[in-house]
Amino acid sequence: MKLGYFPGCSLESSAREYNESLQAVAPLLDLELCEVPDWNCCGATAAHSLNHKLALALPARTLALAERAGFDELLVPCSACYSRLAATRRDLLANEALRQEITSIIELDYVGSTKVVSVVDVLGRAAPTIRAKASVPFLRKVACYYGCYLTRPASLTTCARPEDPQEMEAIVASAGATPLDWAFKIDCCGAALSVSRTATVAELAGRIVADAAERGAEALVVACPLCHTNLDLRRPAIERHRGVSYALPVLYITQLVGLALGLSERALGLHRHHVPVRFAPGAAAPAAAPKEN
Amino acid sequence: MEFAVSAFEPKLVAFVCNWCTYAGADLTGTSRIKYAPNVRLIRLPCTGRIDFMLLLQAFGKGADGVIVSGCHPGDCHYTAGNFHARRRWTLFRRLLDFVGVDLRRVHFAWVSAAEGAKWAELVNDVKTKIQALGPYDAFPKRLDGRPQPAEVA
Amino acid sequence: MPRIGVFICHCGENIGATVDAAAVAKAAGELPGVVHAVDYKYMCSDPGQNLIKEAIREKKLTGVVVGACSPRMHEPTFRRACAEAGLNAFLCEMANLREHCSWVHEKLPETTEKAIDLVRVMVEKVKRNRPLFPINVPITKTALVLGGGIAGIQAALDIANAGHPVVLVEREASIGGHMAQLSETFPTLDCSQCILTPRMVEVAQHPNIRLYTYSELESLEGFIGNFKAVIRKKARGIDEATCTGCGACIQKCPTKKIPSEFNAHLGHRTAIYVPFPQAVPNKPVIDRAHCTYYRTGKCKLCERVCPTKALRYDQEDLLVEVAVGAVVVATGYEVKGTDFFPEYGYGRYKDVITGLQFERLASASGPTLGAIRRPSDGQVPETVVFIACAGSRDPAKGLHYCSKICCMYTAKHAMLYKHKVHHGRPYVFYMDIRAGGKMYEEFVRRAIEEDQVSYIRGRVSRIYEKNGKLIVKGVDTLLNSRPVEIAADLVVLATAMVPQPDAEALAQKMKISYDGDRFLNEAHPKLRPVEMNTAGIFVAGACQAPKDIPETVAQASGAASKVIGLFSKDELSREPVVAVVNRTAPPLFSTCVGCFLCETACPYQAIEREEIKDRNGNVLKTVARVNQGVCQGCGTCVALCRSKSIDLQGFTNEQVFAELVAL
Amino acid sequence: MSSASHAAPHAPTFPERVREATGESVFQCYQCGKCAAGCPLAAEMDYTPNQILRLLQLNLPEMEEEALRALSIWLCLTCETCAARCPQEVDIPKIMDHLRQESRRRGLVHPKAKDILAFYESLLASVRKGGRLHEVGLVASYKLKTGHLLQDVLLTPQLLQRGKLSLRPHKVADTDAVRRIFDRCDAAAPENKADHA
Ligand SMILES: Cc1cc2nc3c(=O)[nH]c(=O)nc-3n(C[C@H](O)[C@H](O)[C@H](O)COP(=O)(O)OP(=O)(O)OC[C@H]3O[C@@H](n4cnc5c(N)ncnc54)[C@H](O)[C@@H]3O)c2cc1C
Ligand SMILES: Cc1cc2nc3c(=O)[nH]c(=O)nc-3n(C[C@H](O)[C@H](O)[C@H](O)COP(=O)(O)OP(=O)(O)OC[C@H]3O[C@@H](n4cnc5c(N)ncnc54)[C@H](O)[C@@H]3O)c2cc1C
Ligand code: SF4
Ligand code: SF4
Ligand code: SF4
Ligand code: SF4
Ligand code: SF4
Ligand code: SF4
Ligand code: SF4
Ligand code: SF4
Repeated sequence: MKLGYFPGCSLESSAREYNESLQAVAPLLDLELCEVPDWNCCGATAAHSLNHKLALALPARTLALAERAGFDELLVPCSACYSRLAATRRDLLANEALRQEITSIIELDYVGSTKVVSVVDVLGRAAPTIRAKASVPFLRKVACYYGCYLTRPASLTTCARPEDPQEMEAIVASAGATPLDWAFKIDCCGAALSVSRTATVAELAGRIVADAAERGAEALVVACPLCHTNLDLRRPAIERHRGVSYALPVLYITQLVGLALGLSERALGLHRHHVPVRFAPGAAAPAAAPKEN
Repeated sequence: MEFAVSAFEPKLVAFVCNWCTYAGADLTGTSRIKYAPNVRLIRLPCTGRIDFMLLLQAFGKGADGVIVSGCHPGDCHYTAGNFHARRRWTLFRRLLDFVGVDLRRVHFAWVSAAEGAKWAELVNDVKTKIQALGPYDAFPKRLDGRPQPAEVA
Repeated sequence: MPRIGVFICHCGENIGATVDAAAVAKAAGELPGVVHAVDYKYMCSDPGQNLIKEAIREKKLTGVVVGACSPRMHEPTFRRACAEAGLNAFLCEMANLREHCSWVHEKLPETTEKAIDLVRVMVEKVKRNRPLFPINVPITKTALVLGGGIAGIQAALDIANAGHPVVLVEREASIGGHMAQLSETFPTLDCSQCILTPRMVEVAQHPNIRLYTYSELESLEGFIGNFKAVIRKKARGIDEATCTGCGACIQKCPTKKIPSEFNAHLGHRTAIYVPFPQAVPNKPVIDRAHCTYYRTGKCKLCERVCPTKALRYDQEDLLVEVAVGAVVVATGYEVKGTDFFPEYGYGRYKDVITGLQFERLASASGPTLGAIRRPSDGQVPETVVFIACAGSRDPAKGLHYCSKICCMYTAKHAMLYKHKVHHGRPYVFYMDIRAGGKMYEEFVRRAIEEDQVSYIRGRVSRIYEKNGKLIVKGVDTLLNSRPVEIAADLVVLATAMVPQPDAEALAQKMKISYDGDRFLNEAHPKLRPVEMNTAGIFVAGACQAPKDIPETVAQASGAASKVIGLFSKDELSREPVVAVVNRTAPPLFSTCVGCFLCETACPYQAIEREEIKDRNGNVLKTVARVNQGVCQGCGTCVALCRSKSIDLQGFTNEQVFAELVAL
Repeated sequence: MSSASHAAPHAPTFPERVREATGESVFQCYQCGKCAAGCPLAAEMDYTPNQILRLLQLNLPEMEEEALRALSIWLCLTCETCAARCPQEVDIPKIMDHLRQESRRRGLVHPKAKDILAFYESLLASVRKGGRLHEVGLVASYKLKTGHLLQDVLLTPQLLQRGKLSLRPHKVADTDAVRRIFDRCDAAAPENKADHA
C-alpha cells in the first residue's frame, strides 16, 4: 500500500530514529512511504500562538503538495504535526471562504482529498500482519503513552475511547508485548515547553515516567518525537526533579514493532536514545532474543 | 392623544386570536390607552385559523393595511396553532408577493394578553406606515357587497 | 329572512360619554335584516336582559347582536339570556364597543362611526350563524394508570378511593418503582420502604384496582372518555392463582448469579425470582433469558419443589383489552450508569458507583444489609467522594438540564455515610447547591454543620485508580481554583435522571408529546401541569421531569383529581366550536379530496379517516372526519384545506368573509 | 413587527471581539473549574483557565488587560485537556491562542513569558528562512535572544554524538514560496508579524 509521507522537521534530526525505524518497518508491512515533494514545517505551537493565518497556511502548503502528488492518505508520524495538519484540513473543509483565502496565500489549489493519518492508525490496520510476522515477540510489560494529540480534540481523534484509548495497546499486543493499565497515558508531557521551560517539563514528564515505572512497566512506548524528547532526553532533569532515577527506556512504537519483526537494534536506531535500551534478563531481550515460538 | 387631521385615513384590518391579542386589546381598553380609530378587529380562535384567502379578501374589500397578531411563539393556547401559523406566514408572504400584494402593507406581530400598551403602539405604528404608503388603490377592489368566498377561491 | 335585534349599551358613561349610543342604535336599525334596535343604560342588568328576552319573543328574532363590552366579559351572560327566551345561544354575538372603541378613542364623530361599523360587522356575521348544540360524549368511568412507582400507586389509590375502577399496569414483576429501592428519604430521613410498603399492599387489596404486573401497554386507541387499551401480560412462567408465594422455588433455583436489577447490580438473584421480599404481588417470575431450563432444556428444579404445582413453563403472553375513559402516565425515570463517564473510567472502576447504588448499600434490605462497604473488596471506605451534577448540566454529554433531586440526595448520602461510619471523611464536589423546598436548605446545612461534610466547589476533571485508591482530581474554585486531589476509597456519582429508555416509543404509541430530552410534555407548564395535550391523558411523576417524592405525589394526586373530575359526569359537554368536514346526507358526499393536510396540521390528532362506500360496500374514497370529542377548535385545519371542505363552527369561512365584506 | 429593540449600535466589547475571532463565547463558561482541575499547568499558572475566562466575563477594561498580561496564556500548551472535558464545550485553547496574539500586539506580554515568546519567534524565523526547522540554528538563536547560554549546552554534544543534530539546515527547494507565505500572513495581520527576525 502506497502512502504519502510527511516526516516533519524533527524526524530529520532529533527524532531520526523514529524515521529510521518507520522506514525499516514499512516494507515488512507492505507499506510504501513516498515523501511529499518539498514539504515544509507545520509551524507547530509557535505559529498558532503568534499568527492564526500562518498556522493554517504552513500546513496547507504541505497538504496541497501531497494532494497534488495524488496520495489518498498522508502519513504524519509526529503527533503534533499530525494534529496541525489534520486540524488545518478540518478547518479549510468547513469554511469555503477560508479555504479560498489560504489557497491564494500558498499559491496552490487545495480541496482536501488527501486524508491525514497517524502511525497509530496505520500500524493499527497492520496489526494482523505484525502478529503473523512477529518472529521475535516483544515479551515485555509496556506502558503505551498517547500524550495529547492522538486523543484530542474530539473532532480529530481516531481513538474510540479518547479517555482510555486502546489503539496502541492493540498494536503492541500484536507484537507480543503486554500493555499495562496505567493512569497517565493521555496526560500532557509538556510538549513544546521543552526548551523554554525545562522545569515544567520535568514535573509533567516526571509524573508520567514515575507512574509507568511504579506499575512495573519495562518500557514506555510513544508515537511522537515531542513526547520522546520529554520522556527520554529530559530524563536527567526528571531524575533531578524527583530525586529518583528510572531505568525505563522509551521506545517509539515503530521500534517496538521492528524488534518484534526481527530487525536489528541498529537499524531501528535504538543506540540514539538517551536512556539506554537495556532490559533485565527476562523472557526476551530485544534483538538477541531467542526465537520463542 | 391627538391625531393629525391628515388627508388620508387608512383602513386597517386586524386578524387576531381570541386568547392573546384580542385579550391584549381588551387590556388596552381597560387601561384607557388611546390609539388610532382606523383599525377593525376580526376575532378568530387562533392565528392558525387565518388563511391566505382572508388576507386577500381584506385587501379586496378595501383595506389599506392588514395586521396579523397572535400569541407569542410557545404561548399558543392551542399549543401548536401559532407555530403552524408562523411556518405558513413565510409561505403567505411569497404567495401574497406572487399575486401582487404590496408586502409592506402586511404586518405580523405578537401581542400577548398582558401587552395592552404594545397593542396601541402597534396600531399607531402601522397606521403611520400605511399613511406614508398612501391608499392601496393598486389592488383591485370589489366593493360590491355580497360575500363570495368562491370568487377569490 | 333574518330577523335581527340589536341592543346598544351605554355602560353608564363608559360607552355613552364617547360614543353616541342612540345614533348607533338608529343606524343599526336601518341595516338590512335588522328588525329591532334599541339602546339602554346597563344592558347586563336584569332590566337590560329583559329587554332582549322580550324582543326575542315579541319580534321573533332569529339573531341578536349586543353592542356593549368585550365578549370575554359578558358573552356567557347574553347567550344565557337568549337561551332563556328560546333562541339558540349561539345565535347571539357581541360587538365590542367599550374596550375596543369608547375606551381607546376620543369623543369624535369617527368613534361613533367605528361603533356603527363594529355593529354592522356583527350583524352580518350573526345572519350566518347556525344553531349549535353543546357536544356530549359518553364517558367510560375506568382509569388506566401506566407505571406502578409511587406516582402510579398514588394516582391509582386516589381514583379508586373515589369509587372508580382502575387498571394499573406495571412493567416489572412488582410495583414500587424506584422508591422501593431507596434507603431513607430526605428531608426527614424516614425509611422509604416503611412508608411505601403499606401503600403497595393497599393497591393489591383494593377492590377497585385491577393490577397487571409484568405487563405493558400494547396499544391505545380512541379519545377522551372512550379509550381502548390493549395490555400485554407477559408470561410469568407460573400460575398466579395457584402460587402461594412460598418461595421454595427461589431457594432451590441453581441459577443464582444474575445481577439483581433491584439492587442496581450490586447483588445477585436467581432465575426464578421476586425482585425484593416485600414485592407486590409476592409471586415469582421466571427470567427466561437466564433460566437453565429455557436455555438448555434441562432443570425444572423449581417445578419439583413447588408444593402447589404452580409452574407453567409453556405459558404464553396474554393480550387483554380494556375500555377506559382516562389514562394517567406515570412511567418514571432511569439513572445514567457510570459507563456514561469516560473521564471517570467508563464504569471500569468497581468503586465508582451511582447514587442509586449507594441507596442500595445504605438500605437495610440491600446487599450489605445497610453497612457501607465498597463493592470491590467489601472494605468500609474511610474517604468517600460524592460528585454532584454527574452528567446533568453537561451539554457536552447531551444533558443540559438540572436533575433537581441530586443535590438533596447527595447531602442525604453524605449524612447517612457519616452516621454509619463515624470516622469517615465525606467530600462533595458541587457547582451549586439547589435545595429549594420546605426544610431542604436546613437539611443541607445540617449535613455541613453537624455532620461535617466537606463541600468543595468545583467539578472533577478525572478519576484514576492507583494502589487501591481512587485519585479524584478537582479544584476548589473558592480557593482561587487551587487543585485538590483526594485519594478516595469510594466515589459516588450523582448521575443524571433521564427518561425510561422506551419513553419516546411509548409517547408515540399514545400520541402524546415529549420534549427534546424525551420527558413527557404537559399541556401548559403553569396552568395545566398534569394534563397532556391529548385530552383525557394525564401525567404524574418523574416521567414528566425530574422530581422528588413530595412533588411526584402532589402531581399524582393532581392527575387523579382531574380524572375524578372527568368521571364526575356521565357525559362530556363541550362548546361546539369544533371543526366539521362538509357532508351532504345520503348518499354521503363530501368535497374532501382526502389529502389529509388537515391531519398533519392538527395539534390534537382530531382528524380521523373515514371510508365512503357505495351500496355494495366498495370504497369510493377516503375522506377526513373530525372527532368532535378531541377537536379543540383552533381552526388550523380550516386554513390549510385547499378544497375548503373543512370548516370551524362559530367561525366558518362564510361568517368571517361576511365580517370582512361588512367592514 | 413592533417589538422594542434594546440593541443600540456600539463598539464591539472585548468578549464580542473574542467571539468574532474564535467563534467562542466566554459567557458559555459557568465557572465549574473542571478545566483547571485537569490542566497540567494549572499549578504554575497565575490564573487558571476558568479564571482567565472569568476576567473576560466581567467585561471591564482593567480585567481584560489583566488577562492579557497573564503568564497563564503563555504557559498553555494547547494540550486540549480542558476543551475535551469542558461540560459547556468552551474551546479554551482557541481562546488562549487569540489572547496570546492580542497580548503580543498590545505589548502586554508577561515578563516571565518573554522566553516562551522568544522561542516561538526563533522557531518561526528559522522556518521563514529555510521552510523547515533547523534545530541547531533555532536553539542558537533562542539562546542569543534570551541570554540562556548554559541551558541545554550539556545536552547538545550528546545529541551530536548520537547523530541526532545536523549542523547544516535541511531546506525546502522553493524557499521563496515559503517566504511569500510568511509575508502574506504578516500582511494579513501586521500586528501579529510571525517573527521579529
Ligand atoms: C439516588 C436517588 C435517591 C433519591 N432519594 C430521594 C429521597 O430521598 N427523597 C425523595 O423525595 N426522592 C428521592 N429520589 C427521587 C424518587 O426516586 C422519585 O421522585 C420517585 O421515585 C419518582 O416516582 P415515579 O413513580 O414517578 O417513578 P419510578 O419510581 O421510576 O416508577 C415508575 C414505574 O413505572 C414502571 N414503568 C416504566 N415504564 C413502564 C411502561 N412502559 N409500562 C409500564 N410500567 C412502566 C417502572 O417499572 C416503575 O415501576 C431519589 C432518586 C434517586 C435516583
Ligand atoms: C417577585 C416575585 C416574582 C415571581 N415570579 C414568578 C414567576 O415568574 N413564575 C412563577 O411561576 N412564579 C413566580 N412567583 C411566585 C408566584 O407569585 C406564586 O407561586 C403564586 O402567586 C402563588 O399563588 P397562591 O395562590 O398560592 O398565593 P397568592 O398569590 O399569595 O394568593 C393568595 C390569595 O389569598 C388571599 N388571602 C390571604 N389570606 C386570606 C384569608 N385569610 N382569607 C381570604 N383570602 C385570603 C390573598 O389576598 C391572595 O389573593 C413570583 C413571586 C414573587 C414574589
Ligand atoms: S353589558 Fe358590558 S358594557 Fe353594558 S353595562 Fe354591562 S358591563 Fe357595561
Ligand atoms: S428451571 Fe429455571 S427457574 Fe427453575 S430452578 Fe431451574 S434454572 Fe431456576
Ligand atoms: S414454589 Fe410454587 S408456590 Fe412457592 S413461590 Fe414458587 S411457584 Fe409459588
Ligand atoms: S440537583 Fe444539584 S446535583 Fe443535581 S443536577 Fe441540579 S445542581 Fe446538579
Ligand atoms: S385538508 Fe381538506 S381536503 Fe384535505 S383531507 Fe382535510 S378536509 Fe379533506
Ligand atoms: S379545529 Fe384544530 S383541533 Fe379541531 S380538527 Fe381542526 S386543527 Fe384539529
Ligand atoms: S470547564 Fe468549561 S465551563 Fe467549566 S470552568 Fe472551565 S471553561 Fe468554564
Ligand atoms: S489547553 Fe492549555 S489551558 Fe487547556 S488544559 Fe491544556 S494547557 Fe491547560
